[in-house]
Amino acid sequence: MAKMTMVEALNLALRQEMQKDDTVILLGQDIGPDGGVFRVTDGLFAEFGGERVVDTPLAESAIVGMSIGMAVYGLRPVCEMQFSGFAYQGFHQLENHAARMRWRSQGRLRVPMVMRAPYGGGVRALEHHSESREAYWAHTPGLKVVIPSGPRNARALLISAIRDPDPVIFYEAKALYRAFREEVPEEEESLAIGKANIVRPGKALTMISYGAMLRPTLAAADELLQKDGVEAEVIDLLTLSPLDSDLLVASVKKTGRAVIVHEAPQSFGTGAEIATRLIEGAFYFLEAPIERVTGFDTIIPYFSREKSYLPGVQRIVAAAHRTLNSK
Amino acid sequence: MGRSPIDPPDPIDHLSILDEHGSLDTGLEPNISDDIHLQMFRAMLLGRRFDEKMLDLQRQGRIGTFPPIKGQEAAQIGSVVLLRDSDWLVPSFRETAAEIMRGRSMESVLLYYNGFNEGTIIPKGQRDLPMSVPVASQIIHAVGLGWAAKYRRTDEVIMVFFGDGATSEGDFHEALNCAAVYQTPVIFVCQNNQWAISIPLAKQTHSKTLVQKASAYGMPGIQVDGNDILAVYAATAEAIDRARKDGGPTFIECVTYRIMMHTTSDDPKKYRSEAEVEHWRLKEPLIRYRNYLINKNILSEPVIAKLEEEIKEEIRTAVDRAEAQMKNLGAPLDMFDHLYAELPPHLQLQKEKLTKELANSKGEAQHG
Amino acid sequence: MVMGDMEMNTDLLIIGGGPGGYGAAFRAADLGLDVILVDHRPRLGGLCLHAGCIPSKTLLHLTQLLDSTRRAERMGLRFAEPKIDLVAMRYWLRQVISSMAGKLMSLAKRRGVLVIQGRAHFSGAGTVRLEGAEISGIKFKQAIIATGSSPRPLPGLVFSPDSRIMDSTAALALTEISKTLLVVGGGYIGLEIGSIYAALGSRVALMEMKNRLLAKADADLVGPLQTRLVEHFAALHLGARAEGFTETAAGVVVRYTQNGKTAEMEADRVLLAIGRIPNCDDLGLEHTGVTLDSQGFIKIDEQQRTSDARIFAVGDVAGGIMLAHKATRQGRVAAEVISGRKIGFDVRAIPAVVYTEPQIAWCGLTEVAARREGIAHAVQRFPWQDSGRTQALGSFTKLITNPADGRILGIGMVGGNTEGFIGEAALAIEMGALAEDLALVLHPFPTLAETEDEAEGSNDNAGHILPKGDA
Amino acid sequence: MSTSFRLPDLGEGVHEAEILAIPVASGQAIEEGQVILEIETDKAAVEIPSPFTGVVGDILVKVGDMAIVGDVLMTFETGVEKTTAPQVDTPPQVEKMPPSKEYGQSPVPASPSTRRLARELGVDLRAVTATGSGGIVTKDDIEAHARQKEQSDPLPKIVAVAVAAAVVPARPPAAPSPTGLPDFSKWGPVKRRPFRSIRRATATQMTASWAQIPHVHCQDNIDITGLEAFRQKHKAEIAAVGGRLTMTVFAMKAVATALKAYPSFNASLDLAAQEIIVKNYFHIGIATDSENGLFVPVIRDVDRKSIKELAIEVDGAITRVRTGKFSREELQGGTFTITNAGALGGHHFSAIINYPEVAILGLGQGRMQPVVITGTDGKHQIVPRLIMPIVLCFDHRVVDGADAIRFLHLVINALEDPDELLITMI
Repeated sequence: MAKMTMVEALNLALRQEMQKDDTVILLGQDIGPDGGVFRVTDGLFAEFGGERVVDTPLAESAIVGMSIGMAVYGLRPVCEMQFSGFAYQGFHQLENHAARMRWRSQGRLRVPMVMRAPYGGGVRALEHHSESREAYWAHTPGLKVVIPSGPRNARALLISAIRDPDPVIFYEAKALYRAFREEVPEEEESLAIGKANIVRPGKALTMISYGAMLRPTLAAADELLQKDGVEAEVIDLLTLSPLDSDLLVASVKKTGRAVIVHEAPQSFGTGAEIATRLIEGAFYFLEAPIERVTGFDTIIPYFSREKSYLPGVQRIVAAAHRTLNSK
Repeated sequence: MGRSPIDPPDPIDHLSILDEHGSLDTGLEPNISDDIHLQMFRAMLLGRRFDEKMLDLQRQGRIGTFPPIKGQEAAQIGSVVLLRDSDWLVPSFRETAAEIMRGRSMESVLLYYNGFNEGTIIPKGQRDLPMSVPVASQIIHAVGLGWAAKYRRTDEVIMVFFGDGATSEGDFHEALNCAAVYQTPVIFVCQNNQWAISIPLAKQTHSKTLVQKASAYGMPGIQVDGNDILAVYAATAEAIDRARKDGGPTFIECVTYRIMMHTTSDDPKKYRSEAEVEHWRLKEPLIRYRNYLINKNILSEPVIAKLEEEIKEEIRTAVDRAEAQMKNLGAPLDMFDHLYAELPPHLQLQKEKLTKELANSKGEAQHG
Repeated sequence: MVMGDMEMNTDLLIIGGGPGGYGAAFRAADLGLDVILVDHRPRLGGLCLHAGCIPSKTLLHLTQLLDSTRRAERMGLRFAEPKIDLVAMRYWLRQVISSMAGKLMSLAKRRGVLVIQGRAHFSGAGTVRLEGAEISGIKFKQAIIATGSSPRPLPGLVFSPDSRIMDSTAALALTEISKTLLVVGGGYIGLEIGSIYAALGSRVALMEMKNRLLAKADADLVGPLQTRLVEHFAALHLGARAEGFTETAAGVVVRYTQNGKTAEMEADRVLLAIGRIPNCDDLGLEHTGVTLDSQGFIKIDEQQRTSDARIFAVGDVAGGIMLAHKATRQGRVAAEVISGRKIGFDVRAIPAVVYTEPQIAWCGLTEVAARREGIAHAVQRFPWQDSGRTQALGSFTKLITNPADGRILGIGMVGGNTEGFIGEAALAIEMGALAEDLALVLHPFPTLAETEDEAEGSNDNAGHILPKGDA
Repeated sequence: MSTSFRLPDLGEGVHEAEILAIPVASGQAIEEGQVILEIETDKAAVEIPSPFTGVVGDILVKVGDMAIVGDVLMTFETGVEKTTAPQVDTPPQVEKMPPSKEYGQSPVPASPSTRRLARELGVDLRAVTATGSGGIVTKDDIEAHARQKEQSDPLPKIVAVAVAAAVVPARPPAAPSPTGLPDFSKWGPVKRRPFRSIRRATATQMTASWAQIPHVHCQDNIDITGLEAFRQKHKAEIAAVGGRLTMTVFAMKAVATALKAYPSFNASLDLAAQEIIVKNYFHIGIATDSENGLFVPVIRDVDRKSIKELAIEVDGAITRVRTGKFSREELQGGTFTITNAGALGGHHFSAIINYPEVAILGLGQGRMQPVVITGTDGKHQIVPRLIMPIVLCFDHRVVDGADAIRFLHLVINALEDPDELLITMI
């Protein structure tokens, strides 16, 4: 066990997978000697060389497109988008090809690739660097979307993502990259994609979140317990697509109340899908309207206003109170 | 300090060996065995006849929309013929002849244009990608494949097809750039058929040629008479040879012409003159090649007549088999297959929903 | 990092990687806290390891070697005149330091202590801003300030690496062994570094404002050293106050006043060692509740707590005796308090050693302190002449005891290798031993330790030592 | 010799006090026992006598300061060093330790490990009797001392905990809490008074009681026409001997009797130990209103005292409370509380149990009321009678409603008929 930041944990996952499997190739901008702008690939160029840690030209579409070619050939490319805000230039490659290759070829061709991308706000970044657009990917049939919430599960999920036979969008919350450290075992540890996790059991209401929003959600749960003696169940999604509906529904059947927290805009977002699944699965168990605490349906403002855009503990607690108080 | 001309990129050649009048540059004539010649001619003829057949079928409503290839047979066969089974073909959507030569069955083509997913199945052992509709998006896949082939220390090459329109897409440029940067073994075969639907080349680019774009990426390029199969063959042989020797990518611009409409649902009369089409008809590749082979005594009228008969028969049986196949295809539930390695829970549910729905409304949701 | 501010969170932030800082860090980590340590140096060790105790003690080891060979000559054992290879010496010094720093870093890694290079400034409740690091800030539950101290400059004088007026750090870099060196300040740093330069061939003069050296030590202990330095050094100017320095091409002209008269003297180089000041100016303490004492040191209570409940301070920056081992203990205490243990800094005998020739060492109560605080005490002195192995003239051990019961309150000694058994003295005091106990402990012969037996043997009952006139 | 005087631990979880007055000045010579400080703790206002004879050195506090147990309040220059009272039972607070080396004193001999243990157990080395050779304090000494401190703890743990826990965070807030209250000054002038000392202690006590005890109230009326007549008759003679004959006094006797009959009302619940502590003594507290707030002086052994004795004692206690001149001990050790709102004109009301007791009896004001009486002939008639409302509030965890009714009726019967009272009265 060693204490690691999420950056170090992701680095460990990549290193260990590359040591095990020579089909694992990294490609992206500045991931070589520079180790990536967030240092996730630090030291990997030195260890594995430029042939497996590939610095690419500034061409997102090419990075994704090449990954598709490599994957079809039988490699397991892990490409890095420098910021998720730039991934849209590779969007059509994922939408038109990565997501469909298996389906179009009726299983003959597979695209076992991972696209890593830092997302989300909270680090006072300039514009185009703080978006949270996971819904785009989750809306695309054929893709899987994974978003870890801390060093340990980031490492375990990245390993699963690399080994997954299908294309996986792996969103990494910048705000978590170095926010805190966690014991991460040296020996291999992987987490099943498609499984959410109850990080804190409770009876009074269910709080559903993921990525960077998990911490404020947990803080809110603490406050609810201390101030109101309310025991909230907190669920960390970990995988957005495919969504672990069963776990969510089971929890809400138990609590009858749900608060969904994400920093992405509200409309047609993850929260909307989760809420619908809950209504489909637990309608007659609901005691109160489902609450969504999300970013607003605006462009995420430049960082001077970022704090008021991102869901915070108080906003989450208030939402929890609304669900608890509505009869 | 000062101002001085920089070294111009390597000069770009235009290659023509056999022109529309049948005159031959024997100095450049590639050395091709009779078998290969027969193979190529057969493939071109099959491509042509199958294209014509499909047009009939489309007009009879027996298949859906499709993009004819008429006039581009040489530019396709002259290059593809040089690929090994271990090599890769990354087609666009107007390379039926090339695909068939690589092993795609005519049934598969017919199924595809009749709206059956089965039409994009790649036969086992065939290292090709299915045809790709979003213009230029497939080009970059070739670079990825090439990168992997190189990483695996093979001498495989990847041949990617695209049209003149594609050269305006970002992916075209990203692909050529990356291929050159990584020196991947990719042959970029541009089918410059002068028209992207209704946009003539002049409106597509202000460049004098398309091939000159290669220079910008530090990549050798050559422009060939795309209707001169000997030129196409020679240029491709050179490029493939270079690629196998780790000499990196090559850009080949095949100057040819889309004699037919963009797709069967398009009416070219709206945007181009019959005169122009006529002008190009005279340059079309099949006759030219036919005469060349006859002159070389590789072909003779009776042989050709026999060949025509064979091909006609092949196509008929293919159509029959395809149409027979279609009767037992198209179970809607198949749409859930092959999306993921394992069907995730929410799709399982949706599949069950549709299953029930189908049970209730017999046949209603059936294909047709 | 190209974009955005990366902020970290931690249980315990430690500012300063010296003995206080890493002492705290290692202990805290062992007690299960999440620890981040920030230091402006790339590796742990602080001034002590990189430019303080370690280099000076390492060099003093050399000079003692030199000294012994010279004394051996008088005993009929002749060596060739030693050659001094400065380059090799610096290299060796760097090796010693770097291997120790390496060990500290691996200890930190093994414990999961995150060491970040940069400068931390408190920026608000429970947060610091980092300068020169990829992390832009740290949120902490608790913080320990262990930033240490730096040499006190004269008003209007800033140390610069290429100046001929050096601070201890510059002096220990051994840029050159100048023909002449003036040491300003008669504290242990001045004396130790002065001795090093003297041994390496400089003509060393020393200037001290007070009329004696080592103001913190008892005068009688300093006596023999002073006699020795008179022969060893070119000159001792006591009661002389440096007023100003003028750097010339050749050296430094020092203006000073001695008993009312102003005079000048010149030296190739000057070492300024007139005390140390706490490093807390640019910590941004104004954003905290931390308060300073009159000398600008951070005020702490017995648990190392500052007046800001969240923040602790250890080592030099918190004043008191400025010694590495004290800082380390304070660090450990702070760490334990933070992890909820009921303990405090409770050391009765902090051993202090001046590594000159002869060495001076003391621990526990000094006569100076006893008088200042009006503590009833008795003093016994025991000269070493009669103990076989010591040659140092006027070497002796002194015992300061409680007249009421003969319990040992303090021990001081001057002579060779006092560092070797001041530890035993400390143990005796901490354990509350009676002078008698010490006398009854059997020491192997022939060692210097026997002098302590004599210290006791010479009186029948420890309980009834009467204060000597001089006490 | 110089010695410092620290705020002694006043027990009952009290750990801080407000300095009310400092009747001495620096440099002033004082006698042992002379009052040097008046302080007010959560429990009471207390005068602190000097443990030394000597001269006042520095005074380190000023009026209005909150001092923590263990804080040095003033120093003294004394002839000889005193090792007496205050320090002896002054374990240093863990939060803030006294300097280890007393000025001018040699340290107490003890090994470092022993000293560490002392800190962990919060034991002041100076308070420990050393058994080690040559006066060295050993670990055993420390442990022994700690154990004995344990036993001399005045109240059952749970209370100490409850109070301490409630007091610590209750430090007077400097600014209004950011959340919660509106800015009242918007609507008119307001004044902020520190919420501490007795007011806070009361709050703490009431909260602890209300939060922990499931209260049940039984209300009833007592016809005290007879008793009132009896009281009027004997008032003067009691007054003559310096007592006041009030309803409370009668109630006390009645209650003492009832407590004997139903001992579970004379108990405390020890949740920590999961035991009910039934007390075999009958000390009844009288809720007393004063300028300084609410106090409950305790009258001891009510069962063994005559009405006259009680009338005198109660009056004395109340006067002391109202003049603030009473000792801390007077407020401790109650087993049951009586609160009489009648004197102030209170009629029906309910009361909060004086934690950790299990019941409290409230008396309202007696008023003339029309009452229907059924004669022996079965005829009804309405007559004016003096009726006093009475309420018994009890801890339903310890006693049940039925017993409460029985208890109440015993009290009622005793008070409705003075003769009954005399007979049942033990």
